[in-house]
Amino acid sequence: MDLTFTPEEFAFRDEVRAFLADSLPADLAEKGHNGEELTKPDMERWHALLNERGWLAVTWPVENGGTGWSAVERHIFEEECALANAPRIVPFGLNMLGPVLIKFGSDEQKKQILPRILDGTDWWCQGYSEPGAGSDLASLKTKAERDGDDYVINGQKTWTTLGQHADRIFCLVRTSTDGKPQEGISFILVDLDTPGIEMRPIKLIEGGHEVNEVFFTDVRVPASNLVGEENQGWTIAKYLLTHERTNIAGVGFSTRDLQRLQALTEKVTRNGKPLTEDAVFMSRLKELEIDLEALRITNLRMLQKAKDGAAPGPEASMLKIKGTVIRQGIGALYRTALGPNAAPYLPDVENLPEEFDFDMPEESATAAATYFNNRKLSIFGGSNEIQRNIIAKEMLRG
Amino acid sequence: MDLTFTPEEFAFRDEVRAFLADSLPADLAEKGHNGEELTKPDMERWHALLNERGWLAVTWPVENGGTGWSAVERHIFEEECALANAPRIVPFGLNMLGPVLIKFGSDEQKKQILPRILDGTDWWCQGYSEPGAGSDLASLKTKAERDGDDYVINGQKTWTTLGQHADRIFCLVRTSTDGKPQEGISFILVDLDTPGIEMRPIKLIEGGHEVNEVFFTDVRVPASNLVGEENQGWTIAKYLLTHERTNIAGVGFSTRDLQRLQALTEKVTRNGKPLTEDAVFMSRLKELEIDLEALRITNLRMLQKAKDGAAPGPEASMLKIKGTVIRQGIGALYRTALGPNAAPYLPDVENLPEEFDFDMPEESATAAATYFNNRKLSIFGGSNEIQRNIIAKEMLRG
Amino acid sequence: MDFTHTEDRRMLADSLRRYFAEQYTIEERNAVAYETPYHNPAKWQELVELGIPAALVTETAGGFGGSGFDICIVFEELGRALCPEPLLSTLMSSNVLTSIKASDLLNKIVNQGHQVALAVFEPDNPDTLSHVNTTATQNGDVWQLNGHKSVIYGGASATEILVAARTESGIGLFCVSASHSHGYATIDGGGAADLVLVDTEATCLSEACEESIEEALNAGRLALCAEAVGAMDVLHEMTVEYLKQRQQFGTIIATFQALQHRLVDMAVEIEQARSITTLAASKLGTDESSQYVSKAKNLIGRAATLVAEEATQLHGGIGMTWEYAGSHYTKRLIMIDHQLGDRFVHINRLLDESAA
Amino acid sequence: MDFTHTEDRRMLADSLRRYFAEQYTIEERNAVAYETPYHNPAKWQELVELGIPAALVTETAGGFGGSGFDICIVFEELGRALCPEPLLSTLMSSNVLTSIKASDLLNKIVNQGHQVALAVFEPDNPDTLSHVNTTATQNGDVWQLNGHKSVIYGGASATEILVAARTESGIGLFCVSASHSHGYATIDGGGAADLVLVDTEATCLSEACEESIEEALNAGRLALCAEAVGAMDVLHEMTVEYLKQRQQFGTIIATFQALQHRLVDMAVEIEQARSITTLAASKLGTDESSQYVSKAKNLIGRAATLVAEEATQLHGGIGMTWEYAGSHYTKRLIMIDHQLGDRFVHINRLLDESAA
Repeated sequence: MDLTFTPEEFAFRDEVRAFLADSLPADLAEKGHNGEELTKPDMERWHALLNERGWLAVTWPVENGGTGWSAVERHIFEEECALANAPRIVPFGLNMLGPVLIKFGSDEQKKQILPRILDGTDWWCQGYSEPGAGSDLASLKTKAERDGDDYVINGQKTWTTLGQHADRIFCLVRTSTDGKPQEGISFILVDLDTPGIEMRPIKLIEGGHEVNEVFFTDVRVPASNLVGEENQGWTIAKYLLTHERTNIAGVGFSTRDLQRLQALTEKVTRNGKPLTEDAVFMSRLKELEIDLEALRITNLRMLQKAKDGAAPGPEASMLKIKGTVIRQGIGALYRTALGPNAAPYLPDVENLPEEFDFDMPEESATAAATYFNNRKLSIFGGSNEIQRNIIAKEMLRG
Repeated sequence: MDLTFTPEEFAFRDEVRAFLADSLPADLAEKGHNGEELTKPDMERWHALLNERGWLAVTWPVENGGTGWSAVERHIFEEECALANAPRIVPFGLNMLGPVLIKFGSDEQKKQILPRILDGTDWWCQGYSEPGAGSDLASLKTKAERDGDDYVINGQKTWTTLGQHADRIFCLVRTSTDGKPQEGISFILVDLDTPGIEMRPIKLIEGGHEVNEVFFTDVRVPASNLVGEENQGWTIAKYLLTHERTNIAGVGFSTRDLQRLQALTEKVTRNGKPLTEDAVFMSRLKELEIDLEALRITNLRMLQKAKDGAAPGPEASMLKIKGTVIRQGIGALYRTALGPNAAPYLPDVENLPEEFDFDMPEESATAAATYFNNRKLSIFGGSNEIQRNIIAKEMLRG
Repeated sequence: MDFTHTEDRRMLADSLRRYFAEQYTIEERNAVAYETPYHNPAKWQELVELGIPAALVTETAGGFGGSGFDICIVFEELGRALCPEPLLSTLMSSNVLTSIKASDLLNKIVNQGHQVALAVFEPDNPDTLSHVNTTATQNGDVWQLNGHKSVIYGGASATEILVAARTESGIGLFCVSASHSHGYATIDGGGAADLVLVDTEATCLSEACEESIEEALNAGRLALCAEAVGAMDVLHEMTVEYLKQRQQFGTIIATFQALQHRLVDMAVEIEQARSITTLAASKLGTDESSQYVSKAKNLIGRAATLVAEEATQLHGGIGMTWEYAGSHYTKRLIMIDHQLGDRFVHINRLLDESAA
Repeated sequence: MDFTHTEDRRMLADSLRRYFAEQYTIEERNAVAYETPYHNPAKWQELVELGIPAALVTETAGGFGGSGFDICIVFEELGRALCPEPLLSTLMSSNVLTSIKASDLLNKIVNQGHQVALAVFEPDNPDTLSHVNTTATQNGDVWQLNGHKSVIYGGASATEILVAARTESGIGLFCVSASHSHGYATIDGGGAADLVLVDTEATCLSEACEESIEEALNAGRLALCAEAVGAMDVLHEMTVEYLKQRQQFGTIIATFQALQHRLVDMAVEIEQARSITTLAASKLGTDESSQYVSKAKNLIGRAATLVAEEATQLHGGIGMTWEYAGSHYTKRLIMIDHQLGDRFVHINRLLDESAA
């Protein structure tokens, strides 16, 4: 039993820190710190810097141009990036499609597509969810019918994150209605400039544009765009689900958010006293701090278990549940600490004249918007209720 | 909209207070205050005093020897009794069997049985639950088979509260296996000295003896002991369920418990300071106080709704859920306030020599035992989960 | 004891509910709530004609209501409709103007729909009247104000702003033109404003009226509680309806017991919220006004947060979208806890009061 | 980074688990836990022979363990078995005796199973070493103690009691014969004692050793956390098993989703409890010992209460009965929060520390 990193792991952490100190552009870090939206060029700039260092594809083997990192190394990298307010790596090409192609793609597909993900030529997005099939993917209805050398796609995808920036989309589509619903699903790649595709923004609760609907009307795609076999899509989706789940506990993000919250409590007043003297509020904060310290250990314990070869299923679900509850709890306390000053609507407050300065930390302007946006954490990517079902199934087995 | 009592209701409250001040024996009030167990003679003494005043049968019409009180009067009486630490009226004969006989019993049964309940000749207990049928009464298995002018009963009842003091028991028994399970149930009265009955104590979690198992082996009961028609038992049980539900919110008990807790906080020390200076603890207490004040209004609102003729179903279930959560919450804070001094096992601490006086309020010795015993509040009489099912059914109807 | 409202009040509630259903839908609301002037001036005039400002003012002051129960009736309906009109500021302004007998301005509010906002809190004093930092100094006949008032509800569309400021005699109330302020939307819709005062000239309404201002704030707190009750009722109904039609794994998700039990726990808290609001309404204007308003605001803060967060979670993705009406109820319920003191502020006041 | 215990520790855990399964069942436990001497002297000797006291003491002091992880390994197994033997007092006594180098008494504890209890807290000072009221005064060669020590864990079967008392130099440690005490059972089984000291003669072990006593208390707190983790694991398993066989309305109740989700929330908190206990174990004896023990004790207090209350509720009636083993786990888990500072005590310590 030893809860500290090995000397090698410490050395790696120092290397990551040094890289971030040298290479993370100050304007990106500031946007990260303030919870501001990143533009597409922002994200591309950060990807290019990571790619230059060879640290962009953290889930790929070295032979494909990835880092070949262990789960612990990945954890260290992600935690340090979060603490430094670095942009998050956009996962769709790098951590989702990449691993799928490496496992299931043809040599031709790997050769064609992987380098273009790394160098930023292609920006991928995901076409999984449908209006009637969110957590229940097996019921998806978007159809791809074989017609000569093509598939013809009709249907609708939704919750396509950052689709507005993307060139290409990978989709789960129905290629058969025989057998069980999950047996007739295929995984296919589509250029977004193919005729018949329309992408519409979905405005989220706080007013931001982050997700989209994608409509397919007689969209013709070469059959060579299929990944794996026809009707193998469910297997691929399940494989991807375990890859999607790196950094699921979000310990780095929560730690950074907690640090911000602690700094804020030093600055604000409640009931005519410093907030730090409000034991009722501060005890909530302290208990979240304790929960987060425990979660960090839970996360590391489960990483080790995964390294030792155990299946990740219920453990990952636990991390998702507790990780989102803690992060949302910190966000709720953050906006609460601001009291009435959390109320202004972000697009308006950004245009306030100089003399109306709230004298609040820069990042406070985004507090309420971030809180509302982060309600998604316990809903998207398998809601916490679905995660509870997964754990219960395992628990009650046998 | 008027949240105060009418002049008549205030006058009634004063009358109840005056009665309690004059007639409630000091030793009984002290036992109540200290959470000590009452003996059978204790309970009989209080019943006799109430009967003398004409206030024993609070759910019966005047013509049967009851008070004929409105729901609000009953509420006032129960709240005042709780605040005065009066013993609770033992409900089995008075508030359960009585109303059933008045509604469903033969004239002969009413004439024979009701006076003996009032004067304490008969002590009744309840035979509803079975080992496999707690919340799910329809599945009960105890069988009563007709044999000439008798029924012959075989089976087992459980959770029979205060059965150790009782002379007679009213039971739900299966008289038919045709049709739906609830259609073959009858309501029958049994003398506990009939051959073939064995009563065994169940020791509860905290060590007390309050409930029992009752075993029936070829117990022969005259058919005239049936109440209502054969196979009418389910109707009777449902009727009784609404009568059992007076005082379901337990506002009076919680108010008394909260007063005790507030008094205790003035006396104990935590972290070297008076507990009253611990804002974290005190904020929990204060929020329970607020919840209880709200519940008192919720209770009165629902009493009025009932008076106005609305069905009590989901409202009563809400009162049960919130009432038990609040009362259990107060009990948990009470034991917590005592810290390590809540630990001694009650039967032992009562025998401590004089010089080992804890310098704590008398009632503190029972704090942990009461807390554990009161976990029953959210389980017995239809668990809070069953109550949630009832409310959900109503909510999702149509 | 009687928990039914008077005939008059029930008629007022009915007419308001009908008005919003027919004339001021959630779509119309969203279309105005985030754009200058952050409400709909035409609808505002209709509400004035319906007598809503008058219902918030006592008869002696020219209205026909003004009690705690009147406030509850009106704001519960406003909450049900997510109304972005500046009635909170109207209530608080008219309440304090009634106390200090400033009848000219009051008449204009009650009868002409004149919009006046009350500005008490500041970036570094977001919740406590007695700690107001803004100062008022008299130079000859002229009063000048200095300070920064932030997030003044209704301030974006008001013509005058009533400013609480420290004088030599205590905390007084001053009237300034709203042209000095800068308006914006709040995240939950509707307008607010900041006001930066630099030797700004003002009319003195009272040199010391702290208690009157506090009681106006209490009326505002009660109004927010009632508004939350209305909004919670609607959001809960929407959640039930959504779960009854949404399918997952081929099953209506309303049949999932875990979700049912959470719907029930929300409903229980809504009943508790209704009860504590009614209780606080009965205490408004008495010695126990502050105490019970704090109790109500604390419970409402807890209940509204629970209901809003659970409603979002139970809806899943759709509850996260701007297009779905429920998301706006969610925002309103969360942000009500930020107005006029949240559950922490009020529990601490109650603890301080107990200790005192 | 490595979360596996050493081979030696795993063997110790395995042998303890086997011992309890075969030799000391819950029925045997309940038979002794409420009757003088509130434990089983024969089993105690067997545990001494298994080397359990020695596992709690460092090698330099004659044992073969004594680290945070040793304590966790042992107490997690004790928690799984609900062991009523006085090992908490053994741990704390041997820990403080090691610090102050009182090797004679220490040797008897480690090698002979001599029972010694540590008495720190008092009816009016139930949690804070620095506020001890009991006094020690020296008259010539004789030390006399005055005060009242309450709920001394293991005090009912100890032969000596180590008393923390105030001297002119600070807080010291004194040894008195346990014959002055009065023993009783605790509601969750096992023995404790009160000790009333009236000019009671005592042996002075140290005139000032507050830090050593606090660190012994920290070791005890860590032990309680590990014990809770073991007990929670078992109670959760029992609850799952019960729900898998119990029927209601003709259906296995484990299929009810609302109950499943509550089982999951319990399991998540148990993992969190395990993590914080491991973290605190790694900090024992360092500068951060008090901080992390407080963090662990706070989280454990919350988690154990949740698990105990939910287990009872999910079981229904059977969980309320003495006959069902689960009810004893429930009691133990609730009462652990009463020992050596509950979640409120420890969160306040952490807040005070942050403010300092």
